[in-house]
Amino acid sequence: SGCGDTSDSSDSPGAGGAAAAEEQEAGALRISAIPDTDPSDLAEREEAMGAYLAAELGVEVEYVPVSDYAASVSLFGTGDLDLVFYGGLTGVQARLRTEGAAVLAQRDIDERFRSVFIAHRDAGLEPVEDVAGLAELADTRFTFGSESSTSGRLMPSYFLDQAGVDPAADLDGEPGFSGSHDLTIDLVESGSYEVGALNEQVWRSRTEAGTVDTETVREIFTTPEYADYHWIGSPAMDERLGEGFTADLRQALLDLDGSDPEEAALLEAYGAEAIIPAEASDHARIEEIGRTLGLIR
Amino acid sequence: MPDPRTEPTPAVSLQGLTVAYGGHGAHGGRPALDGITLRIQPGERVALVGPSGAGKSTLLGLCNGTVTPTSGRAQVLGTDPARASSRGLRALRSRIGSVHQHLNLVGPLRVVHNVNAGHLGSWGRWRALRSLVRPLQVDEARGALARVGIAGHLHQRTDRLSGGEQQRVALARVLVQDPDLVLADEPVSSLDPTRADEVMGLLCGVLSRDRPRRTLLVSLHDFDLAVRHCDRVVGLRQGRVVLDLPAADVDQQARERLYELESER
Amino acid sequence: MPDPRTEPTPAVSLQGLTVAYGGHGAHGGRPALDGITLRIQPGERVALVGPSGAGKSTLLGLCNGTVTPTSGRAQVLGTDPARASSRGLRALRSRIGSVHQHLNLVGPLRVVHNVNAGHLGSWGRWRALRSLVRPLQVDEARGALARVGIAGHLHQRTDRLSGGEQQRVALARVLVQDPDLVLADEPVSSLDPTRADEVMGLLCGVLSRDRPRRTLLVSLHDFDLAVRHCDRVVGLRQGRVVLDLPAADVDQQARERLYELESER
Amino acid sequence: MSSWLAEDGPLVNTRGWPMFVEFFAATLTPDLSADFLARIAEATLTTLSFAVLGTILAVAGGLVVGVLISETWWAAGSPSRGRSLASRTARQAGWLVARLSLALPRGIHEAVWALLLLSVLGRDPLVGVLAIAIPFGAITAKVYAEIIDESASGPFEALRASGARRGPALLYAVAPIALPDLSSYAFYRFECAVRSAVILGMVGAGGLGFELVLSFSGSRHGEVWTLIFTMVLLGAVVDRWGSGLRRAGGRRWRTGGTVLITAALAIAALAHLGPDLSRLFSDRTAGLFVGLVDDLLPPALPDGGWSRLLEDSLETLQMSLVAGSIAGVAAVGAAFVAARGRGTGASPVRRIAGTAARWLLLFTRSLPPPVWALLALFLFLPGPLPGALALAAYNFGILGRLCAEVVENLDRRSHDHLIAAGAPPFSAFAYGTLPQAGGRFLSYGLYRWEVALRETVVVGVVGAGGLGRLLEDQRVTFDYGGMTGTILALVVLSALVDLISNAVRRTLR
Ligand SMILES: Nc1ncnc2c1ncn2[C@@H]1O[C@H](COP(=O)(O)OP(=O)(O)OP(=O)(O)O)[C@@H](O)[C@H]1O
Ligand SMILES: Nc1ncnc2c1ncn2[C@@H]1O[C@H](COP(=O)(O)OP(=O)(O)OP(=O)(O)O)[C@@H](O)[C@H]1O
Ligand SMILES: [Mg+2]
Ligand SMILES: [Mg+2]
Repeated sequence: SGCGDTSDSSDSPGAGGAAAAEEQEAGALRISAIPDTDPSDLAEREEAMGAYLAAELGVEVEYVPVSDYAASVSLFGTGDLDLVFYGGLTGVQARLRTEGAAVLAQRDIDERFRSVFIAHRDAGLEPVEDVAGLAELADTRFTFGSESSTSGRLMPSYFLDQAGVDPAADLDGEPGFSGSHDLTIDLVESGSYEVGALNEQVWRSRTEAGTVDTETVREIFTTPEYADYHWIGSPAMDERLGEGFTADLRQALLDLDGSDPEEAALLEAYGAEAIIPAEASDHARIEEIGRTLGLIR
Repeated sequence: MPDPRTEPTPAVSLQGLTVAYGGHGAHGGRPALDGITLRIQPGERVALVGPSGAGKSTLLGLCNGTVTPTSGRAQVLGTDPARASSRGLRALRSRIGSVHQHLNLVGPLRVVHNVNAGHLGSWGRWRALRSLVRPLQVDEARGALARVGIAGHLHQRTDRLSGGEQQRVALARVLVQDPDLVLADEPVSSLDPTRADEVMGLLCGVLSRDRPRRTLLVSLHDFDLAVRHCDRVVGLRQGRVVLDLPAADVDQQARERLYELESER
Repeated sequence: MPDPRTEPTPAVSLQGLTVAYGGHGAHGGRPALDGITLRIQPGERVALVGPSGAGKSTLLGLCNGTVTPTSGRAQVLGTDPARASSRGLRALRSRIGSVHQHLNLVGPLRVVHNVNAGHLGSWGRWRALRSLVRPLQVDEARGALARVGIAGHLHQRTDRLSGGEQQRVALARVLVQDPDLVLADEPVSSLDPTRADEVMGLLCGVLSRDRPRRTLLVSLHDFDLAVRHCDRVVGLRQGRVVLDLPAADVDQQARERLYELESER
Repeated sequence: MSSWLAEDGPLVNTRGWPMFVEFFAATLTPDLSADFLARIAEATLTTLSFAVLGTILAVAGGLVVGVLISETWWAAGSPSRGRSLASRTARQAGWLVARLSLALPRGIHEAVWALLLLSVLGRDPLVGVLAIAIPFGAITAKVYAEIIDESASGPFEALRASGARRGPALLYAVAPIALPDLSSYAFYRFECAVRSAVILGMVGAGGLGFELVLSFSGSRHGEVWTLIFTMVLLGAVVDRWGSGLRRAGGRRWRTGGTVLITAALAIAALAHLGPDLSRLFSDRTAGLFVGLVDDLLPPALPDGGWSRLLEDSLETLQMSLVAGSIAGVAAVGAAFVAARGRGTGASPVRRIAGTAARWLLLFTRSLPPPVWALLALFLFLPGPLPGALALAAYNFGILGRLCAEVVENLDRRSHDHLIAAGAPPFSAFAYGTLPQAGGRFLSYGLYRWEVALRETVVVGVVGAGGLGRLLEDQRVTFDYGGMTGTILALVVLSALVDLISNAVRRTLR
């Protein structure tokens, strides 16, 4: 599986130090991704991306698995990661903490990303039509996913707010932070929390795979679209890997169009049809919401 | 010798007992006890004497089952401690009162609890636990302490007492336990002659209930005390019984021979 | 009385010393020591006697600075332990050898280390550490152990020894320390008469170097030993000095009065 | 703040029980695919490498610092009542400062340490090692100081009274007595390092904890159980090794063997990880350090100001207190059953019960707090109650082990004497062991309480507040000033617990 490959190509995660130091001389490109859904598939996907970029750009590529959102942002800040596939919120955080970091690209689906609200059958909640309908979530037991997740926390928080529900005050008790989208489903299914919000992509794949009891848990609302995941590049890349490297990298990402089976498989792993250009301004709204909610300072 | 069939069961009967402590002993492997055969009748009061290192404490430990013999058989109050079931051993032990040479009191505990520990063999768990919270049978404990002369210390921490006071706490514990057999290892070593005399008298005392005199096996360094309070003197030397006489018959020469310094030095 | 100006500095001089242990004592607040005034000349050998709880151990503790007086002044080998700087106190203490009533040996350590601990006052840090890894001055330790009759136990774990053997380890420690003043708290309580006599002789022994006789302050319960080995007998009772006589002058009546049982019971 | 134990409404979540059962049913179907096992083997190797280096540093540092902050060292056997007021005050102040200054490294959670170190040193195995070594070292120092204080008594005073310096006196009179406890704790630390889940994943190093987080947050129960069983197994090996060493009773080859094996492991781990020591002193590090300090200072209040901080502190106290008390009482009971080597009179039934109890303890502490929290949520509705229970369950495993080893290492003569007088085992434990072990139990109990104070992971998922929650919030939003403020609050609480612990134990001594 994915993680098996991890250890092969990066010469075991633990050996990072010595190996990384050497590779740094050779100018390895260090890529990473935030530890979002289904983390062991994440490794497989990133390994494949690494292979693609290595072939495309003629550099060595090392995948660095990082299990924590904040740690990943810090590592990007210290210049230990070159190319990271971040969520909307973490991407903004990373750019704010790293001057000169560039937004490189995004998936076609990231332009119009969505979250879903799910509820336990016994909570007696009916599916709602619009954001304002979320007002019925007042006084329910509610859980987010991970603290730094855009689709599992930031945007659901925002939409709740829009509906006049203050997560800190208007729910039944404090909101939970399940830690991941999968656990959000489990916890709502167990009835501990009546309602939860998560990444639409995960919800769809779990229901398709049949690993969630749709009798017990059902979707009550799919949010409007917002921009989410994107790749950002470290400002130090050009200096270390050669003038114009950032531009080449952006192009390599955009060139990923599924023209051969491997590329197609890679795109599928990302759940995307194509990679499209992205601008910093695409995430201005995220930044604004983040600031309002106190998640960006 | 009396007919064995009519003879009462001895309180203590040791047959060819040998105890060899493991490890590189200092005696080139000489066992601490070496084929001891000894028989003590109920009600007898026996003083165990002998030079330091002779095996007195080891012999007392055998009698309450804290030391396991390497070979030989022991029979104490009708039971072999080395072969008894754990329930049987516990029943036996609650009939034996021991005063250890190092006292082995629980220092941080108050005196009253250390005395009450003499009841543990008969108290149930909960009673024991309850008493730790709020001491039970305090009057009895106070009475026992009064008999050894330290009633005033009832509520003090045990490790704050003077050496002799601590020794008397250990004795008071045996008094409340009121056992059939007392095994006392130098029980008065830290007491002045007058108090030592008093306490020996208490240990030898007749039991309060309908039982006969308590059986007493006590190791002593003070020959005068032994002669005054005991019926019989057993002398150990290098793990062997070298003397076994009625108390009145022990003469100066026997004493000197018993304690003679080893050629070792 | 001799002229104070020509008199040598006393080895121990206590003036109106009172020690009241904190807490709810058993004596309705009676201090453990109550205005003790005592003067011991260098080379004197003084036996401290008195009933259990009289304050003997407390008085010995005062002399090496482990007990702090509530009031009064002490002067030991020219220094007041309660007022000395920590360096001064250490220098003083390395000249004093103590045998504690509870021995205070380190059980898990081998005998040789417990004896060598007598050197710690003079050894440097590294020497001390090195000796723990591989014992130094082993011959000296063996010699001291031989003098108390247990040379064979050099490498045993100390807590595996018999009571009397442990006591002799504590004495061997003082022998290797070779101090100017010995404070011994019932140093022979676990020894048989013959070995007790031997050991007392060793403690009283002339120092090996060019110093005069060692000063000895020893608490004892055995009056005969006291008279045989000491020049002077000081009797304590309820924290007060009630007897202070040359050893030869102590009569039977004085003894009885000293040990009389308290009216408490 | 809600008085949450008397909260109205239901507390129990009956709907989740089937999922609770389902989770445990997965014990029967752990993921044993070759792929996954290979991954675990790799992760085990990595984890062990970090754990070995981190523990060695923590224990070595803890020992030195532990001596220096022990009361024994500062009081140094001299009769303090007679000394001048000035020197007494100086001593007291010295001790207090030394002691409190350790509350800082200790009060910061490993995950926060990892983040801070990461922002300075970048991605290097060094970060993982230090993130284990620094907080563990500070805790070890505190625990060692207390062990030393509990062990120093008659023999130590006696050596001081014959003029020994405090160092040699400690070596001769305290070390031999404290050694079993010190080594028990070192082995326990090693076990903790193996379990330390968050840190290694954060520095991109993987490891067992990382794998567990992955499998757990992906809801793959089969994998979770395989990982937990691996940790239980590792824990059992460490446990056996430690107890074998302590019971050797002076068998020098075992001690020597342990030293050799440890040294070999350390070298192997160094070779495997290859930490880049030069990073510690590079210009880049200095620059990043200045930047971090700049971010961290000045401390700031959280949104909601003092009242939020106070409220969260109280809630944290409340939850940790409940967790600590439940765990403490249960652990003492477990210690009675689980302690090995009860000498003469241990019936086969007791021995079997003892083994079972030890495995139970090992198992409860091998389930990481987030897993416990999830399980608690299957049984109870969100709020501080399941949080407290999750913390209690985890800490029960830890405290039970610590207490059982205290009992094993104790001077058992008084206890055995009671047994020899016919006391039933429980009564002998109550009279002979508890009074002597009480101080140590209390100090471990309070120390776990302190740890529970800053346990961040659990509270989020159970939907409870508290300082841990607050800190986590600040951590993920990079509110460094706020983090400093919260950490200071935690440090104050830690220091308070520490002082209470000391005061109580002093009255017991
Ligand atoms: N646990 C032990 N391990 C090894 N040897 C031991 C142990 N206990 C006692 N011994 C040895 O066995 C011998 C007899 O010891 P014991 O304690 O029975 O002597 P004792 O007659 O009581 O002496 P004392 O009068 O000095 O107390 C001693 O030489 C002692 O060193
Ligand atoms: N640390 C302490 N705290 C409180 N009281 C104490 C302490 N040490 C001793 N005492 C009390 O002080 C009195 C004198 O004690 P000390 O140990 O000096 O007596 P002693 O003459 O040595 O008696 P013994 O012959 O029994 O050893 C005793 O009544 C004792 O209970
Ligand atoms: Mg003995
Ligand atoms: Mg005394």
